[in-house]
Amino acid sequence: MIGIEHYVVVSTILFVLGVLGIFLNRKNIIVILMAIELILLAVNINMVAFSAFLGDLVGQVFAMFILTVAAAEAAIGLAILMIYFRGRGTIAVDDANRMKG
Amino acid sequence: MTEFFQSLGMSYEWAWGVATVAGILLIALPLMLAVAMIIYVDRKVWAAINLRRGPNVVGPFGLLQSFADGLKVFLQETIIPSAANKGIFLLAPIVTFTVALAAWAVIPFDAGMVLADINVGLLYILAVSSLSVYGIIMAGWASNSKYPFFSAMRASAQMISYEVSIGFILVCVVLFAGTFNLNDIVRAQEGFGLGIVNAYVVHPLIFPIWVMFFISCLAETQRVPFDLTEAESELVAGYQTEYSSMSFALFWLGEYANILLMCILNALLFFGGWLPPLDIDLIPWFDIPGIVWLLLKAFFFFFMFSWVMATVPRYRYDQLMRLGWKVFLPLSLVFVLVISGYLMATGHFGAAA
Amino acid sequence: MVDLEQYLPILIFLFIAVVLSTAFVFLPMGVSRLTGAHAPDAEKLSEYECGFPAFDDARSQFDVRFYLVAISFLLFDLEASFLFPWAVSLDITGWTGWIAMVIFLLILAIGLAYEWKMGALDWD
Amino acid sequence: MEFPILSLMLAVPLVAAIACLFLNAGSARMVALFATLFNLALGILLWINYEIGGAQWQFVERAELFAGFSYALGIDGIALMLIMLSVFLMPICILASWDSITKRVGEYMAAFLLMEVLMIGVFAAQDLFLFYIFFEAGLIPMYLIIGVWGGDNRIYASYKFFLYTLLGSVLMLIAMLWMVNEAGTTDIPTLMQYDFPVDAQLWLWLAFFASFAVKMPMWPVHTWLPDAHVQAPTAGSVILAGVLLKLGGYGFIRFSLPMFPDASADLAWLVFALSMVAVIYTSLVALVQEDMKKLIAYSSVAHMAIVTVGLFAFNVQGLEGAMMVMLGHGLVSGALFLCVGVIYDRLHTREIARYGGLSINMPKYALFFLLFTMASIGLPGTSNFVGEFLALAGIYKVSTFVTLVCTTGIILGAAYMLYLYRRVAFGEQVNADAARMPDLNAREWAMLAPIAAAVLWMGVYPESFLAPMRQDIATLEARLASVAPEYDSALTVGTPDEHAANYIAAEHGSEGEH
Amino acid sequence: MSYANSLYLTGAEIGLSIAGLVLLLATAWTTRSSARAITIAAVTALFGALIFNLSLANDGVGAAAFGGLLEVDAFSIFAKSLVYIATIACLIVAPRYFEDRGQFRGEFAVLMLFNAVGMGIMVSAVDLMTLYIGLELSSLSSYVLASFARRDDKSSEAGLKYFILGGLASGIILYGVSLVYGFSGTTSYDGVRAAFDADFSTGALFGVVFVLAGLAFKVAAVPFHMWTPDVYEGAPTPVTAFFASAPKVAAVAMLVRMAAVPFGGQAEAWQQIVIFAALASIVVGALGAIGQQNLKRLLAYSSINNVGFILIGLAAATPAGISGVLIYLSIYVFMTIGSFVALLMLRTEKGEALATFDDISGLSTSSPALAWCLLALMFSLAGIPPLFGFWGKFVVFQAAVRADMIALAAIGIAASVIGAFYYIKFVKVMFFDEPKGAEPAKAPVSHWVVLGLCVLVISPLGYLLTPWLGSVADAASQALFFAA
Repeated sequence: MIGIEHYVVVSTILFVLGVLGIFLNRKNIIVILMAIELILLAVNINMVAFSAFLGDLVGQVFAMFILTVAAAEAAIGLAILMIYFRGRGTIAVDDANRMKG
Repeated sequence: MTEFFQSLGMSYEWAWGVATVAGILLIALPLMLAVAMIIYVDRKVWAAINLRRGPNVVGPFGLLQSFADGLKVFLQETIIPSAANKGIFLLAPIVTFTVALAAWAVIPFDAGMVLADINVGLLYILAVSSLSVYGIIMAGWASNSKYPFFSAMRASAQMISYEVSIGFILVCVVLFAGTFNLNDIVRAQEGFGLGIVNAYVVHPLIFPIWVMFFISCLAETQRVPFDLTEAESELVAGYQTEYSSMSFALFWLGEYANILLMCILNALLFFGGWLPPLDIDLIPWFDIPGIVWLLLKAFFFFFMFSWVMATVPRYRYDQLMRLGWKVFLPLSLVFVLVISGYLMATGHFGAAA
Repeated sequence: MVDLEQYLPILIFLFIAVVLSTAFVFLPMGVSRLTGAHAPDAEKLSEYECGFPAFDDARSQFDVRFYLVAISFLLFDLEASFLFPWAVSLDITGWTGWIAMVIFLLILAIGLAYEWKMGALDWD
Repeated sequence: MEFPILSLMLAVPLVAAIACLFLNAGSARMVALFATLFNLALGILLWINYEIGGAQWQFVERAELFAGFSYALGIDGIALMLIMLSVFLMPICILASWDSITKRVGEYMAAFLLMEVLMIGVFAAQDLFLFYIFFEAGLIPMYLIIGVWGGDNRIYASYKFFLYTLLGSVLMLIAMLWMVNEAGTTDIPTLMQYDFPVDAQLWLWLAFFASFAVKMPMWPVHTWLPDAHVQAPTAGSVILAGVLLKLGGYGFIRFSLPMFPDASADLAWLVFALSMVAVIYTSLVALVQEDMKKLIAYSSVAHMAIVTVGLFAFNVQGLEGAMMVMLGHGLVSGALFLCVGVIYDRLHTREIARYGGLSINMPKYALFFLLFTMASIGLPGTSNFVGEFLALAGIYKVSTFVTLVCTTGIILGAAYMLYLYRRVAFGEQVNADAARMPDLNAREWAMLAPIAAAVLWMGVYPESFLAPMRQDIATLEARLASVAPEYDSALTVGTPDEHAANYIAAEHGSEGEH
Repeated sequence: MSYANSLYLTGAEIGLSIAGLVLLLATAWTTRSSARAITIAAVTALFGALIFNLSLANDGVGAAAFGGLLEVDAFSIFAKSLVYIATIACLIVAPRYFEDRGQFRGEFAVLMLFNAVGMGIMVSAVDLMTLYIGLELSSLSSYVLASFARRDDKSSEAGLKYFILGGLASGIILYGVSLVYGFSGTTSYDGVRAAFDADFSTGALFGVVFVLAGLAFKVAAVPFHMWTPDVYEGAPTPVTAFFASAPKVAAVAMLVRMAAVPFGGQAEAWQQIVIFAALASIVVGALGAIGQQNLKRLLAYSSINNVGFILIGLAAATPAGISGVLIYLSIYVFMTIGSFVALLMLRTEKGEALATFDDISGLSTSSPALAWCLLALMFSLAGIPPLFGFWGKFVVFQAAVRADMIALAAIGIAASVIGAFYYIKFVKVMFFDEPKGAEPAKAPVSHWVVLGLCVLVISPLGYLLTPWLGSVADAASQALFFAA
């Protein structure tokens, strides 16, 4: 039977993938945005799994909030990315270097 | 059905499995057949309104026209443009068609006659139909050609625009029914209108939202007058421009499957689904199987789809978006408030709640 | 716990649907090879642009309004997701729940109004 | 409550400082001079009213503030003397910068007046944290004085001064926090009687040492001093040498010794060792200096080393001597810097070789310079003689070797000072421009004459200065008695020889019987 | 508990939200020239919220609102007041900067209002869910604020970086929260504390670590500080001033409440982390600033450095430490806002910012008043008495020493000397160097007022506040420690 650990392991893997996606990705900022979403997804898996496991609805409500905020976050992230793209003409990660020091 | 197979001497698990697969095939294959026929009907209705004859060569009254077309595309060469992203290009029709089929898993054809009687059926349909955007955007992107790309952009923008108001409209229905289970929603309509009419639509608050729903369905499925995605004069064949053979056909199949789904949803959510129109046994129509009622109603709505197609001129894209965002969205929001307020005030909640 | 067994048929359905549509895509490719209809050439495989060779990259920049629509959809659709649980439990939450949702929708409406007024919904 | 004279002494320069910020050059000078003179008058009043042999802490003011913090002022004799030194030097500093400072006069005067506030505050503070605030705050005006009005290399010097001092004092802060936590009070007089655990004392002592050693300055953390002195304007050097260096010594006498007697005793060897190195090393370095100010700066390091050994002798002579050296050095080195300033103002160089034969065209100046040179060497009759003699006498009780080394240092001191004097005042007038320099004007007279008088007074009748401190030093000695080291050259009362040369007749000793 | 009471306790948030929404509509329905009026209205609303918030101190203390989702106690009132004050200050100085660039719009004020609401929720949240909502409300508006100067490449890059790392931080916090929820079975702070006191498993420890790491991101503590210099440099200066003050206060307050209430029973589990972060922040903040030429970047490192000192108070894990954190925060807010306002005033007639050390060289002759103010601010940041900045460091170190963390205090305070190096460099450049660049233009009165107030607070006169500040901060920290 699939237990709580399986869910936690999956979410951990997703979480780590997301974090790695942010740090190892040297190409495209969009991928970073997706990686952030992946992290939130991992959290949601955790939340829902724990919620089901504990028989407590709070986790699912929390997951709803996370979903919503993730959407808002994605919207804002894309908006900022677009402004950035307009000014710079590129969304490569390595090009985000206007400030150094 | 499981019992039937069990009686043949199978273990429960096997029986269940075979029954499920059989059920799925019982839905999918007739669905494809229905799609073929419905394309024929579409063309016939259109022709009739235009005072033409429509397909009439292949088979009696041209009944086999769609099959002939199918055979033709089946034997065609599959062209994959050299600039295309091959994988995504081939995946796009698969996604489109799969999604179009998958939605049918929760449709109740009669009382209890449903493959998966999940309690969030409506949500499932909403979710799955949202996915259909993926097929389109993938097709447009992978083709790496301007027409499909613009068309895909348009199509997805259009679909998601109307999806928002569809979401709010469905909330209105759910408010009345108090459940997401499609079976229960249908049951909740039993005798809804003055105790005799088995339909939500008779309610003065629901009728307007049904109108919105119907129009949104047209937009959602890119039917005339909202068929801007394949407005031939502008975009050739839309996002399918680069497709050929069965890949091309799958888009069509998927599209018509979606149209059928919308018709069925109209019937299920607003017109009492498999229930007879009136809750009085005037003629012995309680004996008529529910599925017949449902298909009749669905067919009626399909007729309306065709009717609209034949008579209404195409919208401009800005008008389309304006209608979606500036009319339907605020209106549906208001209706959510009004209906919920009305229900709160009257304490008249759905039976299943 | 939810009866997850009800979801199994859906999974099987999905599987069958995928098999079916994959078959539909790939079968004709085999068939066309058998029938000899398969005869690609460079012209045939180039993308369609009214007979001209393509001028520039097809995936060029597109109108920002598509993107605005996407964002608006994202937000409104997710806000709608709060309405679903609310709708089925309104009888439990009562007037408190109703008023809370009215406030919520009001805020949503203000956002819509702002978008509207700022011209984010205009297409001309 | 008696008249809050200490607070008044803090308030007067503070108000004047703020006023100076908004005044033009001329009025800023006047305000500053007036304020410092007023403070000097207050200081004299303070001394007159100080009751010798009275309560240990006099003129006490106390206002509880918050979190165990209190505004507590009060002085004993030691603090009184050092406050006197400060208020005495201040007007002289103002006079010294009268003409030489032309840019940002208002801000300059403000910085100086602020320094005065802080110095008086440091000596008068009776609350540990209040002390710290005054102590540390001195960094800001001094940093500005060096940095804004200093010489070419002022930035390096100001940085060095600031960072060295800050590092020392933050370590002290941690120690203070611990002490307050341990003893439960911030009151300095109480803490002076508090017995901290012996093992903790070590660390506390080191932390305080870090701060005071830098301030003092002791070798090897003295390197900021020559830089700072060379770059600071004349008055800055005066105040730096005259008063700020005394903060270190005051810190030892007020904190390290009474609060951590055991650690002081345990680590006295460290102080001795550093001081011995300092005396010899800096004296040698001073010998080869080409820059007058640098030379005097190194001599300060050597003198302060005498102070530290005197302090850690743990006996009355050593302590009194150290105090006297501090006072005397405050006057003398200040005066020497003024002397340098006088000729610097005329020729704008401090290079010794650029001068020569000044006694010909500037006889009065040469006379003053001679007096201060002699005082610096420690000629009897001048202030430093008393101090150095007492200090060495005190050390002699503890260690002959240390005394030997320190005395050598004093001899070296005589060498470099006389060498300096010879090169500047005597010999041929090789440089025409130096030969044309006019003698002292009235303002410079007004600066140098009071110091000369004080130097002589201190040398001839040191009792006026020792008397107020005597009781406090006795108290301190009593506190240290338990840990005072074994004397390696203890002078014991001998038994007279039976047959001395001038022996007459023992039998006739009891004449009274007849 | 009635709804009326809950609504009353959250009056400030509700008021600000309504003001924000109304002003949002106002920006849409008026022309751009009304941006100033909208800003003034927003400032008024914030003042109202501030006064209301302070009035709660008398009658609302220690009350939970909405069934234990939010709590109004002395702590939250303290932090909220600081947040509102900082927001007001930043709003007051913002218009000129954006007008110089032709980018001033009413939305700026609206975003600030929403941010303030978010921060208010953050500091008074006693449930992981409310905490998350507040955090995100604040963060999301912050991202937009960072890229508010849309035509400026740096601004958009700053916004992007802030967004990415902020999003990552939220993700990490959330992951921790999910673990905490999973292992404690509740999201309420008190519930978590009770559950952890009963059983603290490895998984829960992971949760705590994740939450703290994410929060370290938000407060810009080492090793999660790398976004700070870029974001501070790139963001429009008023926004940078805001980032360095209000959200930092809110994030620290949130961190403190987290550490003290739900994880309060597991102090030894997080203390080590906090100690490490504190020391690392002090050192890295100090070292990183050396060699910086850009003033905003330098202040960014300074803020990292300051966070280190703040965390020392938390590391003590005593009420005195928390009180020290609050006192430090209050002083820090004035110091940092003052510094950034001074930077804002360093502009040419054309409105270009004087952004580097070269630009402000010899400032004390061209603009003495400004230079003296900056001098006071810098010495205060360096913690030199008698300026008020010293008091902040004093209280946190006192707390650390009292908690027997002498080594921590000693290392921390010794490292502060490194920090002093660049603060006095500021002074050196302004006072010791010859003027090189353009003279700064006349600054508007509003800037002078804000700067003057900040300098007044951090001047020695600030010590007059200490008895009051100390008692309030003590009360606030007591509220936390007795909440559990």
